Amino acid sequence: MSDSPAIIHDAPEADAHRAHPAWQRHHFETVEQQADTTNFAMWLFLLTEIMFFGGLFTAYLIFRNWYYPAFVAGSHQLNIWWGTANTGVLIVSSFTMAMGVWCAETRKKNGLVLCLILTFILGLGFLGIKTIEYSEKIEKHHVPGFHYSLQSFLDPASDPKIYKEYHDKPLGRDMAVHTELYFSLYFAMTGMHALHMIIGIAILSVMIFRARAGAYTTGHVTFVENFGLYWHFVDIVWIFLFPLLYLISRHANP
Amino acid sequence: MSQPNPHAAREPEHGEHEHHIVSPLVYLVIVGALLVCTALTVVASFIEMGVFNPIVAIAIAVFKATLVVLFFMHVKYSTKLTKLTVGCGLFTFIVLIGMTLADYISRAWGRW
Amino acid sequence: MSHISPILWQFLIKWLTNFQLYPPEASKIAPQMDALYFFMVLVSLVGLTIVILLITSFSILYSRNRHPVAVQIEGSTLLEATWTIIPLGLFLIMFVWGSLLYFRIYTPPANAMNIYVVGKQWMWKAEHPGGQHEINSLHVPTGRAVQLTLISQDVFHSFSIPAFRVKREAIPGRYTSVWFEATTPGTYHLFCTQYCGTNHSAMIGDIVVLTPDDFKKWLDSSTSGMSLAQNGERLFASLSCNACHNGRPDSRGPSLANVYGSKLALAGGGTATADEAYLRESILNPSQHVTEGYAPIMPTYQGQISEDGVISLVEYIKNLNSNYRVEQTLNTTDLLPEGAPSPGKAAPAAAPAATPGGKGMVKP
Amino acid sequence: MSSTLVLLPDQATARIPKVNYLTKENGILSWLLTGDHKRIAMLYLVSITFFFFIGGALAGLIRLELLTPQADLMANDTYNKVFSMHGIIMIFLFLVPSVPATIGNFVIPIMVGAKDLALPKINLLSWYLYVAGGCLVLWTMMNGGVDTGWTFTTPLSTHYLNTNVLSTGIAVFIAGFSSIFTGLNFIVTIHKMRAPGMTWFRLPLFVWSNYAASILMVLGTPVLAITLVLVALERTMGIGVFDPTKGGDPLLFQHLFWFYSHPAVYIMILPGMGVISEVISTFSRKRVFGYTAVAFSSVAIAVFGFFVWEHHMFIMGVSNYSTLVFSLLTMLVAVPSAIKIFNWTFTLYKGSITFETPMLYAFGFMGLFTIGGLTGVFLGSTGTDIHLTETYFIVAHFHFVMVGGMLMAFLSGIHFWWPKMTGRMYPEKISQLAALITFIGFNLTFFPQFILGTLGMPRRYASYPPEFQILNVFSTAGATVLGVGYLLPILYLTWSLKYGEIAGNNPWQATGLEWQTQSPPLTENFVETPIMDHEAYDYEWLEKQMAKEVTSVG
Repeated sequence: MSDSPAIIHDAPEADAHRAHPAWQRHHFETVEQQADTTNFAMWLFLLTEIMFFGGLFTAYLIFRNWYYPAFVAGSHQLNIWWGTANTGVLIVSSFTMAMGVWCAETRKKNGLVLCLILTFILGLGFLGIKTIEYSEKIEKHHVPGFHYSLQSFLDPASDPKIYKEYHDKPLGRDMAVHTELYFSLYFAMTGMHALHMIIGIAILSVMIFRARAGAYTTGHVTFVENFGLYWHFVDIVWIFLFPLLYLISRHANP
Repeated sequence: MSQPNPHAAREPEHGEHEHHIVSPLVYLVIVGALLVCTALTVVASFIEMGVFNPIVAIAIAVFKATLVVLFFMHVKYSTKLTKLTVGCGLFTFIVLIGMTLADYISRAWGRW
Repeated sequence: MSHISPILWQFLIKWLTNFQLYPPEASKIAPQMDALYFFMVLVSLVGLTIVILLITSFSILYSRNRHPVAVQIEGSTLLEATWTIIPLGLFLIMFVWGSLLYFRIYTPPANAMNIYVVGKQWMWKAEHPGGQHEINSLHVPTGRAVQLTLISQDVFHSFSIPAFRVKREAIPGRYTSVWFEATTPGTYHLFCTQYCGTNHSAMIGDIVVLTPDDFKKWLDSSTSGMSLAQNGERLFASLSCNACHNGRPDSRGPSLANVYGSKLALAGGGTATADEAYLRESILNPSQHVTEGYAPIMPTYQGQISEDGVISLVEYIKNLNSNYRVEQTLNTTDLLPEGAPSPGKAAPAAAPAATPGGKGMVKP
Repeated sequence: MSSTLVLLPDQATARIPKVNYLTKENGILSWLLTGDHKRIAMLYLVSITFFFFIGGALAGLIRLELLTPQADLMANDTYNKVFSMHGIIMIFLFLVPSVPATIGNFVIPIMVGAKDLALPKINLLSWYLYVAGGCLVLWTMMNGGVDTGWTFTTPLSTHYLNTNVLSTGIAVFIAGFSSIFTGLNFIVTIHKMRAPGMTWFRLPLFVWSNYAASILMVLGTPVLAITLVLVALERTMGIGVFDPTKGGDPLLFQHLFWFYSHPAVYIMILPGMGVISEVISTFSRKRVFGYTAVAFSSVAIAVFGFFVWEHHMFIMGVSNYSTLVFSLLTMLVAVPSAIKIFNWTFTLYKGSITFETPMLYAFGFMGLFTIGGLTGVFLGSTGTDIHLTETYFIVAHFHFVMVGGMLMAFLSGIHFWWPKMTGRMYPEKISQLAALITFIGFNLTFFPQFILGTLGMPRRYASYPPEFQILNVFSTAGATVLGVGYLLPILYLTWSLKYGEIAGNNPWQATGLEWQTQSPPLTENFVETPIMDHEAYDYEWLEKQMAKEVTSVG
């Protein structure tokens, strides 16, 4: 490998002094190089995000194996329909984001602005639904560390709405206390995810204004593209969180 | 621009990059598939399948994630480097989970 | 030598006379550990000597003065393969040897004498089966395998006896074990080696190795009256464990006689061996350890019994080989004139500890 | 030792180039808002030196306390805080950023022939994050410190200490992101910013090893981040993931923590190995023996580095079967290090060796790293690990690797690239003396600790049984010598900034692209994009180049 023949370039002076677009940073040779580079950097950043969530997933898997009944009971406390709706909302927002990138690539300014606004609204919608779900948990004292209540698990019949559907058997106290672990992971994982959503939405809100000013429809789509990658990544995290947290044994107990 | 671009002779990864624009139709198909999969996974969770419940749920999630990565995130049309990067992340992720679980699972094998 | 300061002089003398390279070998495993250790030291010394010799000789032979023009060499696959394969081989030997040793140290023999050790900030509490308690010291006999079952009440601690070459962390919430067989009577260091907070360096003690005769004398002189199992029996009754675990045909809990060491079929499918860890777990987290055929009705005792209490119970169940006395205790409580303490309520007063000599189902 | 390589220009006429990255702009803001990788490297150099001396002072306090068997200089809790702060500062604020963020930041873009790192703003952000993390650590220290040890072991750190665990955790979290951004920047730069003709196998080995370390930074550090988040949540809300009383598992913390912190030791040592490759090659004027093997061994260390973390937990009650796997993989990861040592040694073979300061440090590195690496095998083998772990043996082992290895490499690199960074030479004799003092002081400090460890003296003890005192006295005596060894460079290097002789472009006659530019370099490094038409370490090419220059000038 190391003794491959030397490639000698006689880079002509004329080539080096091509007209540079305004967005080209001084240390890049070409626009393509810049786009490639930032795109690759974004991917690397997403790698760190994968590993960041990786720690949570590891914890989740271990405790799910150890305390499966608690995880089932905890999962039954989540509203599957809100969860499904949120999954749908996020997938559609991913779609509008992808369309936004397409609009930017094909230089459709109005389309881009529309797509970004839609994504923004859907993102807010996701957080709104999440808020409803969280407040339900707060009402039931299912927030770990804050007067956590075991009642729904020691005596499922006291929670008629959920009992009607799943007929959960009461858990032993020793197992019921582990539902707190389930909710810890639930809040840690969805909370981290929501934090990423909030950051995304904040960036989106700035992007909408810049898009209206035409910043992304001049052929320089890197920023929209990279933000799209981030948004899709957040979507993927949810795609995994949804079955892991909401869909543990949803069938009613015989 | 007939003059040789000095960067073309760097890695092939520089040269082969041409910006592929995915048609909205593809996006529409993908989003449809994703929504259908979501419905499927919810339905599947209501059916008693024993050990297969989590397997099906994860399989569907993996499928969905793959669709998002390949099409929404354009990896299908990207350079080898991007594909390698994704693979690398997945690999380390699996190492973290797999090797940790290896300890937890094998703890039950003996009296230790 | 008059110009050397006397303090320095004493210091040097002390160093020269006390110089040790490794601690005393006071257990059966110690010489085996040292054999591997010195093998590694030897390999390291040889490796280091080779590197240093090569560097020195090359530096002399090929210094700029002697060798003004460098000869460019790409590399040599053969040489590189050599110094890949030889270290790899040596490392693999160390791996296999080390693993054999590791398994030996952490796999107690079946006939080992079991001593429980509870670590807490910042002391070690050892509990002998005969009920002898020790703080920050441990008396063991020579010539007998001793298994330590360790647990911590708070943070990670680590039970380290350098002279025995053994060490094991005491973990909160789980039993760990290690074993040794002491060979030389004497007093050795006991350290907590896992950083455990403010007084970490005060969590030290003595390992006192006695001859079997002396050990027996020590046991007799320091008994507190009740063995661990007897303590456990009392707890067993006072917590009303016997209300369900009594071996009657209609009992709600499985019989615990001879349960120790047996293979149990679990309710959720699968089997488990009833060892100390399993017994402890099933007292604290019963709903994860329901035996086939029984309903998951046992309450948890988490927070109600100290680790010492759990140890007593475990020791009691380990030594329980018939339900005769469990029955007896129940009958006594049933027949109490006041009638107030029903089998469901705690009845410590009626605990049978007062009759240790009876049809002893509990080994002393 | 009479003849040396140093090829200084005629001092009567020599001038530092008027236009260079140091003089391009003036004023404090031009430094604080700079995007120039060289300026950021200098900012990093100043800040990590600052933290190194704080950490070093704490180390001095530790050694003073251990002079006597009783806890007489400090109470137990003070001692615990001192060694905790020493570990946290040295690891997160010195060792992790040391070579990559200073030397790497400075020379990697020049080595690959780029004008700057790919993401200059991110690079600056990474420095600010580092400073923020560092300030938070200082704030913590002034507010009473923290006594978790650098490992934050749960449940001690979450439930049993009322010191500033939270602020330290946040500080390490922030510093972690600084290191992620540095690593990310390096990977992108090495992939995308190479000059024409600079193929992967023409890259200097320093770039390879930093690339490998960067992979570890990018993939490992986030796991530490999430672990610290969980610790913080545990402390503030009691979520119970690591709390055995709530069903959590403290061993899970160990798994997640060491998943980062084991690769972290490779993050620390790999860039150092890169420095050694450069230095050994330059001062023996010879291509590195088996370039490909050395390059790939860096990558192999990076990859295997992710598979071995459990060897920190062998006695913690992990499954015995999994210890087999992890111990085996640990043995495998030792092999690439052995390969490197032998390849460096054989680089000397038939070379034309001179003994300038960087080379002396490099020799020190090779000796000490060999000892450090081999004693690592003692700890990687499960059987001996039982006896040796958590004692001074392990302290000695990682100080041999980290201080004997990494710090020697760092000093070697600083002395090697100092003329390039500042344009000036330091006094050669005194710097050689400093290298010698460091080497002697180091061995005197840490070698007795191997014996102490074998004898069973536990680490993190403020007081210890009196029979260990003699070896501890040696160790403390050595630490004093070592302290002098570390103080000297900062004195003469600072002195050289103003009074040092003008170094010229290539005082060592090294082959890297960075030596073909002026010293100190221009802001964008090159007048025109360089074109790489020769292999790395091609000394014949360099000779021809110099002959050409002589003829054209003459």
